[in-house]
Amino acid sequence: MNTIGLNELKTIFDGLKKLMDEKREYLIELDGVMGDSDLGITMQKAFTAANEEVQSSGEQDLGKLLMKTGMKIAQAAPSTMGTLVATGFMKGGKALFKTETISSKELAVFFRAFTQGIMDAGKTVPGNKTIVDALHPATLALEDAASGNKSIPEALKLAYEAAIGGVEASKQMKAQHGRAAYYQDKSIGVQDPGATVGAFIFQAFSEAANSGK
Amino acid sequence: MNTIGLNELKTIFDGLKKLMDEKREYLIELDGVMGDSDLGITMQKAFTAANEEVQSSGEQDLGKLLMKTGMKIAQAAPSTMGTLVATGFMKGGKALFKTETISSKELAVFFRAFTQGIMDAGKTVPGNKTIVDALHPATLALEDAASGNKSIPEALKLAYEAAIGGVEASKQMKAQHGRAAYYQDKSIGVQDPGATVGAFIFQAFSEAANSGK
Amino acid sequence: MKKIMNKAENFVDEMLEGILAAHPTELTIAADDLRCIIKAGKTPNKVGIATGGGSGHLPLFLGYVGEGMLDGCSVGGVFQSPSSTQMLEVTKAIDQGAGVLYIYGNYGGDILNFNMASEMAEIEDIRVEQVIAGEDVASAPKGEEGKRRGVAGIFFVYKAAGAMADTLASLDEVKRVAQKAADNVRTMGVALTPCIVPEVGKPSFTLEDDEMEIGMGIHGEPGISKGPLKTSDKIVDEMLNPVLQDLPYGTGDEVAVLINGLGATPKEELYIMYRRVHHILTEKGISVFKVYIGEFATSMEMAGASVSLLKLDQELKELLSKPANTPFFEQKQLSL
Amino acid sequence: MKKIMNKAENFVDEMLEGILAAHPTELTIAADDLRCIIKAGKTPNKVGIATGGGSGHLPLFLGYVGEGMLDGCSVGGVFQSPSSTQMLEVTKAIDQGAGVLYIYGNYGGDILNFNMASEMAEIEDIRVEQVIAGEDVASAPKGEEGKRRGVAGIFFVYKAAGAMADTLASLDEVKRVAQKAADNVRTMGVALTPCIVPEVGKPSFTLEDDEMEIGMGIHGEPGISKGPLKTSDKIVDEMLNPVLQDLPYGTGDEVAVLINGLGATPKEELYIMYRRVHHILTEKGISVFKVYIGEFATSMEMAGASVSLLKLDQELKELLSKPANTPFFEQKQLSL
Ligand SMILES: Nc1ncnc2c1ncn2[C@@H]1O[C@H](COP(=O)(O)OP(=O)(O)O)[C@@H](O)[C@H]1O
Ligand SMILES: Nc1ncnc2c1ncn2[C@@H]1O[C@H](COP(=O)(O)OP(=O)(O)O)[C@@H](O)[C@H]1O
Ligand SMILES: [Mg+2]
Ligand SMILES: [Mg+2]
Ligand SMILES: [Mg+2]
Ligand SMILES: [Mg+2]
Repeated sequence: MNTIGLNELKTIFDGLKKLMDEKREYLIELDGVMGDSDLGITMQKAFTAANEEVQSSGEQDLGKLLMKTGMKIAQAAPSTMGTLVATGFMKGGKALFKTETISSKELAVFFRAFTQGIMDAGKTVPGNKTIVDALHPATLALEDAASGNKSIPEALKLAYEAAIGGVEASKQMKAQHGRAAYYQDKSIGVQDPGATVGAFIFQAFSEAANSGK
Repeated sequence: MNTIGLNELKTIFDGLKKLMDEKREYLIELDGVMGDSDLGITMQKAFTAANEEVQSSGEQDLGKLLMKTGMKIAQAAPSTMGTLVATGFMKGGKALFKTETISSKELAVFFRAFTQGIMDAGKTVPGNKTIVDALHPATLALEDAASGNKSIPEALKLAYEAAIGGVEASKQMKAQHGRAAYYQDKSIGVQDPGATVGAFIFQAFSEAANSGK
Repeated sequence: MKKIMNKAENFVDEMLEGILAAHPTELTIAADDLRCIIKAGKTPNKVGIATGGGSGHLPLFLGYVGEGMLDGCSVGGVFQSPSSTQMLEVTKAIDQGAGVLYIYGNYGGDILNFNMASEMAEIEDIRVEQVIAGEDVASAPKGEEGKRRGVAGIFFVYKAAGAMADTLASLDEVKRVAQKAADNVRTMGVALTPCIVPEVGKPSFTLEDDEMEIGMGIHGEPGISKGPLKTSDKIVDEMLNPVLQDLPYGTGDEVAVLINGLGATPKEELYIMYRRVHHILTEKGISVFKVYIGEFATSMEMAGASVSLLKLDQELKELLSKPANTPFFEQKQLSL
Repeated sequence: MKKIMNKAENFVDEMLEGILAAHPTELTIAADDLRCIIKAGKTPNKVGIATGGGSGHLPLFLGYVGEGMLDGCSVGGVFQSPSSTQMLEVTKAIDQGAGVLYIYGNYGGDILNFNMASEMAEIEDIRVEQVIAGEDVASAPKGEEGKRRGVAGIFFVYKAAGAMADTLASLDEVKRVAQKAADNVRTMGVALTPCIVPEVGKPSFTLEDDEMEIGMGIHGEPGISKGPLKTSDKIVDEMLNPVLQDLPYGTGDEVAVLINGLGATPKEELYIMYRRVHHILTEKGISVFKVYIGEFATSMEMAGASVSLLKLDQELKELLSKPANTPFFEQKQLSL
């Protein structure tokens, strides 16, 4: 997968959906610690809807397609994470309007807008124990790889590793948003379910890119 | 106890109260089978109030005193049994207006009016699995003893035995009134709590009359 | 027993203190007795309407004392009748010379005490009439209507009588419409969990974790079938069919519906039940004038519900449509 | 799980079908979507007021759609936000050209979706403003009011905004009074038992048979102290003191009080609680204009209660006194 066109995007979203199916119970459990246990359900709904949209679409403008996919997620999964992920795809897609093939450069642009969109909507910054803590280091890694002209599979692999690092780091943070924030200091030490979703997104992207290479 | 005056009445009501104290849990349990488990509590309240009234009273007209005692019971224990027993004392008392000493004849008059008052208020007759099924045979025995010129202790002993027989007989009856009636045929075989109270009343009267003789 | 309360023996009196403190301009007491609740204002020449009964059923009974409904209520201990003396005090306090109508549920203790109160009121030269509400079809078969328990349907009897009394109609007239409402209402209930009388401290009956009892009374009186918890639609079918057949209610009839929560059942579930009731009524050609859904007659924290139908004629419809305003029930004029 | 329901996945939609069937002249839907509930009638030039939120809290949120209160409500799954598209559909359906005010509780998912809906409404040339209710003092310390959960106190925000909108005031004016109400209300809750989300099928938290949790949120969010069940008076003290100190409320203030049952707690217990609230307020020289006691914001079958105070000025008092009439809440004009 040297560049991402509509077909590659279909492979990626198929992988995203499958990963979320697989992680459903795990996410329910994670969200059960300080949240309302719905994350596994909503993420499955979100990426099932996203995958349907991508698979059935003939849209060649990948920016438009990703934006529409975000809108579908917003309808299918109006939870915190569902809406944030929806916003990510909408803002990321908007940044890629009129793009038909995505190289590692566009991919970096996409995830920069994706992450910024979530930060704006969630009124948050890195360090607050949210999905951003996975997305932000991953996006930096992606930008690094892109400016070093790394291939998409390589770039996504590095990004995924950075995201995993972000999930690890999130454990030591104190929650500032959402239900976990009610736990205040007790939230320290607990893994953030949203950051985990962030890492899963990069995992699916990376695995799809690296499967056939 | 050849005749009953104010002092003898005090002894009888003291015994009534003590017996109801003692039978409290037993009556709660009996009423729990097809009722609301309050009978032990209400009878204790009823006869505590009755005893207070009788002990503190200087009223020489025993008819008036018994009537007032009934009114006290009505206020203290407004349950089915409380109100019926109150009615009994009120109607029985009314039948003895202007009586200062009670012989076995007056006692029969009292319990006839007592039982009839309850039948009128409860709109019932013997055979319907109620307190009446203890009171009615006891009253008949009392009337019999009185016309045979038996002494009060003897008359009350016979009445009590008849009441016990009534309680036994009530087991085979089908409940027509109160909560037990909702059980319809299932009420057959169960001992009636109200009839049991009826027998206790005669037990206390008889024991007081027979204690010193 | 998980109750937010202080001492069990003060449960009723503290509740009454709270109610009087919360509604100081609407309610007051008679004879200096907390358990004799009466409406604050008086309407000269109006027939007084009194009710009474055990505590633990809010908004029954005292919750309907107010404009357009009742004038007074004597309050008993939890699931216990008030005393005839308390009934008499309420009667004396609300009589405006036009007489007093007693409306209460068909329970032994209440009947005995209201009868005793009636006799005492007569001595005080107050004319008293009675209407006894008993509409739980599970509690006695057709033909023995007189033995039936009174449950949530008494709400309609209060409403009809209260609206009629407001027209300054005579005691006989008020009694007539109350009796008409009582004669045209039928109810069936279902219980899912028991409740606990504070002074007793433990449930008076038990139902397994997956059990329900159709036809159970509001004090836990036996129902007509105990079995595994079914779907809402099936439960409604089992409750509504005996109700429909009893009066009976049929094509062309117009009814008011009351879906009553027994205490712990969420409104969400009551509305899911109503959905089915509505389907069935529509299918049978029975039209619905007004639907009441919520808690009208409870058993403290008991889970369960009841469904009541009131068959309407023009008169009952007009009476039902009149405004009412009590601390526990408000209704503006309904359009006919 | 003892619920009177059919399939768990149909819980919300069947509830909505029941609600619409029960209140056909008062409520209708937008965009052919059951989850977009709007008031049946329209008032030209009136600011539209919309709310929205998860199901399982009746009468919140949709129960306040009606005369004198709200114009529309988007309805989510149990404890789930509705979608921004549904919010937009409600917004479009209720806009009368005067703009729309969103009033909703301070929860992440709802905020994100209402923000997204606002952006979409802007594209449709509808002016939208927002007031977020968050008044649970247990959920964040003073100084961090912006992080507080919205609970039963939102009722007062709806009431103030709805009454103001009825005067055909501008969007800014309606927002101003809504914000004023939101700024002057504080709440604290206590939970005794959990509730069960139908699709989950088991409780999200547990409390021992003799335990309570003060400060717990209506979805089971953590409180400030978990411990043995205390007496009603002690519980009220622990709830009311932090509320009183927070705003603060003090001598000479006039308040409205809301004692809210979470679902399974009987009205009897709520009134026993109010008794103590009344004593404390009287002692502190705080006068009570109006008391609301009942279920205003629930968590299905959760046992527990909350106490809210709203500090009144002349304007809020007048707004509160205006009549309202929704399928779940009726109030006639209060005398001032
Ligand atoms: N304001 C915010 N900005 C970014 N991420 C947030 C924010 N609030 C919560 N999150 C993320 O959302 C995750 C929870 O998502 P979700 O389960 O959908 O929430 P809920 O069920 O409470 O709506 C958290 O673990 C956190 O990573
Ligand atoms: N109509 C009636 N006439 C006479 N006795 C009755 C009548 N109804 C019930 N009883 C008696 O009352 C007893 C129950 O009394 P009680 O426990 O006080 O009733 P409740 O608690 O239902 O008010 C029954 O066992 C029966 O003997
Ligand atoms: Mg969650
Ligand atoms: Mg959620
Ligand atoms: Mg009993
Ligand atoms: Mg009893």
